[in-house]
Amino acid sequence: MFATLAAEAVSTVTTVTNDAAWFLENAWIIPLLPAISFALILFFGKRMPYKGAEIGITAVSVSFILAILTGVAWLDHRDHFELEKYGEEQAIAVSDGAASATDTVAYTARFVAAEAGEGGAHPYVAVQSSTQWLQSGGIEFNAGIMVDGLSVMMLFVVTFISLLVHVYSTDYVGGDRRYTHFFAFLSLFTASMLFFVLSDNILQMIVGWELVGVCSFALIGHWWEEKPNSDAALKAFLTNRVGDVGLLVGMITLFFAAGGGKTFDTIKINEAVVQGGVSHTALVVAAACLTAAVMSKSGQFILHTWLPDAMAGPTPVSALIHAATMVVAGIYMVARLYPVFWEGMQIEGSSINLLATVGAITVVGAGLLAFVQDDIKKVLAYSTVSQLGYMAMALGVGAWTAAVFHLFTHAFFKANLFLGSGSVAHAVHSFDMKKDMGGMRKFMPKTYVTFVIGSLALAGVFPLAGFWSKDEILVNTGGWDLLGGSGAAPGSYTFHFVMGMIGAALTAAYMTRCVYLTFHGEYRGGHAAHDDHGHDHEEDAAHGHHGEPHESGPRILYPLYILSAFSILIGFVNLPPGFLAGSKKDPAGWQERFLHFVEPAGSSYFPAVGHATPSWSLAIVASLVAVAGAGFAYYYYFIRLDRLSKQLGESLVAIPNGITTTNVFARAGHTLLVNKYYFDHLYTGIIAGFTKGPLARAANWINQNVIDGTVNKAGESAVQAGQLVYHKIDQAVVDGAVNLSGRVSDASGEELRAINSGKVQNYAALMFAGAAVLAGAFVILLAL
Amino acid sequence: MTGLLLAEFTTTEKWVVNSFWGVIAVVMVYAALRVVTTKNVVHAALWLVVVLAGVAVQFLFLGAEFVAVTQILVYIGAVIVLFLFGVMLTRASMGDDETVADEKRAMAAVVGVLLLAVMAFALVDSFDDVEITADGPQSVTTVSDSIFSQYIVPFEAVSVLLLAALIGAIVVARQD
Amino acid sequence: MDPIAGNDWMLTALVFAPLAGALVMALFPKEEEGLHKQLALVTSLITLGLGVWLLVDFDYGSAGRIQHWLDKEWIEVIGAGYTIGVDGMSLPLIALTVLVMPLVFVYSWDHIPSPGNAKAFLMLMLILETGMIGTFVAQDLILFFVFFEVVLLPMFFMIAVWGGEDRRYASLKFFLYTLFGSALMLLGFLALFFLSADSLGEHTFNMVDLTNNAGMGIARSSQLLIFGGMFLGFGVKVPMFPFHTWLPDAHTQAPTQGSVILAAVLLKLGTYGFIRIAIPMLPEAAEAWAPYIGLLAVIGIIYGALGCLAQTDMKRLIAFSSVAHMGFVMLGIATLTDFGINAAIFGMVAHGLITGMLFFIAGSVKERYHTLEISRLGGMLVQAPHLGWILGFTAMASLGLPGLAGFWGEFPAILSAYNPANGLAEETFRGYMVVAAVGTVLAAGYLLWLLQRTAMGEPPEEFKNDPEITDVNTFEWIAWTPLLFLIVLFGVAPGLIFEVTDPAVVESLNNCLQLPDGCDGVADAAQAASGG
Amino acid sequence: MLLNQFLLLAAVLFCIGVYGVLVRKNGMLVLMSVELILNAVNINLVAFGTLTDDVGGAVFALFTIAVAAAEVGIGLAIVLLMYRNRRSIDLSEADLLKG
Repeated sequence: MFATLAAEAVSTVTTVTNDAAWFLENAWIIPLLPAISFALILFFGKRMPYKGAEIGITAVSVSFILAILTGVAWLDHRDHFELEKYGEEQAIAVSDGAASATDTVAYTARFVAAEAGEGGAHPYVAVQSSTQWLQSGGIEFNAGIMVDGLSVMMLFVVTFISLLVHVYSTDYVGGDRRYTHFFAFLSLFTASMLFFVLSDNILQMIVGWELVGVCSFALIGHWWEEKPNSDAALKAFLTNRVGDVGLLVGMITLFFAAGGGKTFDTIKINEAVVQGGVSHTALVVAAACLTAAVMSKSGQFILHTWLPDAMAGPTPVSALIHAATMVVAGIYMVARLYPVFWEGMQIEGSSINLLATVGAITVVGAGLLAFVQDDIKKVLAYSTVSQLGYMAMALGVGAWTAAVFHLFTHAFFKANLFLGSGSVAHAVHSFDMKKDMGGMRKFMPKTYVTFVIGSLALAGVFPLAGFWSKDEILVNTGGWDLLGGSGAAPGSYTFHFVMGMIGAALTAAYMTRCVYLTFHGEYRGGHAAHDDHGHDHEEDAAHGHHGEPHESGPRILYPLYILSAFSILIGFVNLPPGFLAGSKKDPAGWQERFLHFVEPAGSSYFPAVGHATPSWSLAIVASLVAVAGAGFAYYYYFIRLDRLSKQLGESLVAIPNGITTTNVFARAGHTLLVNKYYFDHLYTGIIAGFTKGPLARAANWINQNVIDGTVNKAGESAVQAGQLVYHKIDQAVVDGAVNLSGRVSDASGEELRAINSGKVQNYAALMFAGAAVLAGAFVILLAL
Repeated sequence: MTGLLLAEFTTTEKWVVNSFWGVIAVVMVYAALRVVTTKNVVHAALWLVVVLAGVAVQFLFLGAEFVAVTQILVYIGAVIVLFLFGVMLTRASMGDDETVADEKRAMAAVVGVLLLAVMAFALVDSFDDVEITADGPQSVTTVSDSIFSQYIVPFEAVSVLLLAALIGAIVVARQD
Repeated sequence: MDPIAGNDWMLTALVFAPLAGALVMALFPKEEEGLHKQLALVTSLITLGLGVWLLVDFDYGSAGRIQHWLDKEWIEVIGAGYTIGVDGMSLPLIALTVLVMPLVFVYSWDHIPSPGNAKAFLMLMLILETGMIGTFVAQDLILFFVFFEVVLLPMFFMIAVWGGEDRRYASLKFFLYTLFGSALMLLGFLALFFLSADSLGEHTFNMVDLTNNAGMGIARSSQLLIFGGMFLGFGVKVPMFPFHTWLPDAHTQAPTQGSVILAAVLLKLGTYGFIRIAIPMLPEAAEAWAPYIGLLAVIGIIYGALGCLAQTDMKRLIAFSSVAHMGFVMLGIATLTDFGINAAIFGMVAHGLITGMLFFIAGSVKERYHTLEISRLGGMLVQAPHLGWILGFTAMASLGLPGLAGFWGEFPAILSAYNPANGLAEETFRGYMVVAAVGTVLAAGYLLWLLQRTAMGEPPEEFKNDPEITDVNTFEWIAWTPLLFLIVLFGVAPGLIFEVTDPAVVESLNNCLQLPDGCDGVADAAQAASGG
Repeated sequence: MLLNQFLLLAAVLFCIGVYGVLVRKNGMLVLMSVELILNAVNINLVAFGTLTDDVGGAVFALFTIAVAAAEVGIGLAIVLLMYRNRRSIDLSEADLLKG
């Protein structure tokens, strides 16, 4: 049903705008609109009836519509590609259709063959239009846009979620003093993200990359009155800047090494790399540096510390920037410059590489950390870091489509979760699950439903989006066929496969914990008045409803509904082949649509990426693992703790929760004494708690002290070095030398003063003596 | 008449002239030393008279009798008288003017001797055997011709200078 | 290429208009401050008008050739001619000077520093303007040197009379330090004058001939010495790493207007000297010196950044930040590639606009809070939101945010460091490139730390409800909007400057630097060939 | 007669004059020593004049005498003034120009 509807939509639209190419060439309007809205809001926002929000929303919605039209135009372009319409020079990446059908990659060949069935395979051609930006020292810098499957997908995601977040924020940020300011920067962010997504050369990527960083700085620090917020904003920006060093160096290496040297153009660089014209060392250096940039921007393990702190910003910001769009910029960049990583990291055929390993570690590390958090947004933040780890791992193991598809689905359900948590926090005025939430199911049933859908999608339960994308990644790690699965993935990354599986289990577990603590048990937040570190917007407190929290307004709920619908349905966009074998009428009809439209398979600027054949056995095992994780957490929380808290009569918070406190020996001793009965509970705590408790806290400790510590220490040591250098070297040595010369001349001046004694005779004597000596010298010299 | 007297000088034997010159020289040097060392200011002035007279005689030896006469007239006549007036007016330490501290004198003496040595060496080195013959006194006419022909400008300048000095002295020394 | 003779008087008018204005002001008594301010502003506006006319009249097609060429007798006996001309390299800098000065005069409408006496203060600034434009326009070494020194005196008096607490020390140090440098520079000029006589046929100070001669006929060893002298002279002015200690003192003690002019234009005299005199005239020595200049530049970047992190005074922090920025400019110059030097010139203009703006803000903060102690400041965004946001905007521009002018000064410099001129060692310059990239992080560090401590957070008790903390007033708006607009304009369309400077830079570098293996031994070979 | 005789004599007188200037504290005596120096110079002038048979030497000597006279006049006036202001003409006290 859905497929036919989409097909009609495609045909009707293309007939209407027969020249679909117009959308592809003029996609640059999409980023321009929010940029203009930013300027308008900045100058006229205050005076508008809705204080600037309406400018923002109209701009983003128009961009959204344009994005859809560009998407449709791309679908048409991809399927009915006519060479003459685009002319030779534009069709840069025309390939002869039949992909390099190496027999080993049976799957791709089969697919292409099926494709051929529809009147000749259609080459994948990116539409690029660029103008000269500046020319310096004989080097051309041009700025332009490049529209292909990847950018169209990103356009859709960014504009869609930005629109929802705009609507959501009108209610959420309602009474805030800097309401207009917030919307101005939201538009600027959307504009710079779209600018980044559409850029056709790496210089533009750098520009977009940093602009997005600045907007996140401004939005995280929205309530900059409190120091922790501005600290978080500063930390976010500085960590991104650290990554930017890698970005700069990487891009410069590419600029000189690739594309016959001296070109920023992405397609030329990729083609040069694919044709093998670039020196391997340059590629390794570039890939390593760009991975560093990814690690900082997409919160991979070593430089991820800023992402949880970035939760200090308003929730819509977290939803838009730190879940759906900005953090995936790193992943997008890797996807865009995939040949560089494909060659640089020798993804094909090897079993380990930097990008994949970093991704894998992040998956498990962040998963564990999510367990220990009390703040609902921090849990979601760590889960985002973990999912980004998935995407990075997918890219690392060669599963390009799986990573991009996971990025696509993740954006929806993670945004859904964040907005859901925002709606709960909005009602309770705090983000602390332990103290102020619990039992919200009764007060906010709608948010509860959407939140559960989001969690299930994230955990990867069967019909929902998460299942399809995560499963795709796990298959493509190639680890499964070693354990008896089937299908040849590019590399055999068993270690990453195992980490992926653990990650899946952890995700399910901590999401269940989060759902329980927030929505189940009894409401702990009676005393809603005190919200210690919650963001108390002045006006908001005014109309604060102290009694029972109630469901949020429509402007918050409708985005949640839409996102939940997407979380459910979006998975079907990329069904693995053979899944809908049933419908004879359209055997290949609705399979691999995402792969077909997005992956530039067979184009000249994309390496021949193998696809593992999705295997049923893996799908079942993966979901079983997820269900096990969820079940275990469910058992622990929903049954043990629930009954315990009912039995003991206090709310969950009062009783010392076995997981997070038993391992602090001092308190453990105390609790043990208080209620002997508690003892057997401790056993289950030890068995269940061990894997979650100390490991997570150790990870957290490492994370907070070791990594975060080093980051802070680096900052402090820089300051100390600054003090040392400034006081010791600058003032004492360099400046000292200068002052010394001043003092020396002054002192010698002092001695000479005595000669000027005022007595005339002395002068006469000196004069004559001088004359005598001179005459003498003169005479002697003459005599010689 | 003096021209004749001087002409007489030149023709007598060389050694007589030299010995006579030597006496004059010694007297002059002694007088000069006395000028600079005597305690009494008036004595110093008088010794100065002796030196100036000696110089006049030297001029005669050199045949410039007009200069000698001017020397006696102007220098001894006017300058010494002025000095005496000065001494009288200042009624300063007539008798007890002693010189500056000893080590200063030693230093000054050293400077003087050093200067003398250098000059003597230079003179001896370059003019050791130059003969000088006062072959006839320069008559006043040649001197006056040259003054009013070649050196007319300096002559006028000196006249102006003297006038200025005159007025200056009056202005400086005025009582009010 | 041979210069194009334009109408004779325009360039001279441009140079001496401010001086004429100053003389006219001298006629009026000190009391009518209002009249003096108007006169000063009108003079600078006339100069701006002439400057704009020069921009319009400039033949962009042949930006490489020197235009409005004028070669008159000046000091016949030493062969120094009154030769002036403009080309792609000096045009942006003249435009910057001619633009900044009226803004400074508008700003000083109600911001005359402590001892008052507006007449002398404004006249000094006008003389300063003449000196600056003269330096950029001079095409004769002696004329260049004269204007180079003329600039020194008014700035010395501005710091010494209208400065902060220990202004005497600062002004004296500034004066002596720069004088010491320029003395050595003069030695360099004279050596050049004498040594390039045999290959040029006659002694000349004319820059065009000396550039065309490009150091031929001068032995490599003496070229190195001459370049060393010039390096010291210009290095002190830039300021390069070891010679920078005068800058923080001068800036902290100088009045706001003094700091703005010092930062916006005076620092550029040094770098302009490098690209106009030192490198084109002594390419072989430049190539030998380049790695060391690069090293000092890179140290300057890190050292400046570390200096900033250690500062407690806002103005001193900005001063150290301009040491870091000029480090980037010098790195661009050290690569000796046309791409690098284009980046350097752009960096100069961008730094002029941005740091000029920062000093304006620092001046206004001092005006309101009467202190620049960062620890005592705070909550500016609450009390004076516009001032706070402008500080935020300029800090972003200063740390090199793309889309603003700062980025196009730093990024191309780092990019050009990747492959320097043919004769230079690529590995060392790539090392410099990485360190410079790290420098950008430190830059972000100290600027945002400053922004957080001064603009964000709650206003401290001391200034909680202090009526004096007003937001930006009209004069400040008039003075600042052109700068802010230009920062954005050059950020979005950097081509405006690159197109103008590119031909001129290519022209100045087409000497032995373009040979495949650089200039090593070129002078000696030529010497051997001609000398025999 | 040898030219050197006169020149040596002049030199001796000159040095004694210098010694006198350096040593004497009394203003008058210093002036006298200056006179000595001038006379020494005159001897030289006339000596060389006669050596070269050029009357210039003598003429110049005359001019020197004139100048010397003027100089003594002024010198004495100054000494008188000093005496009137300070009651003493001891040069060592007059060190107002002390650096």
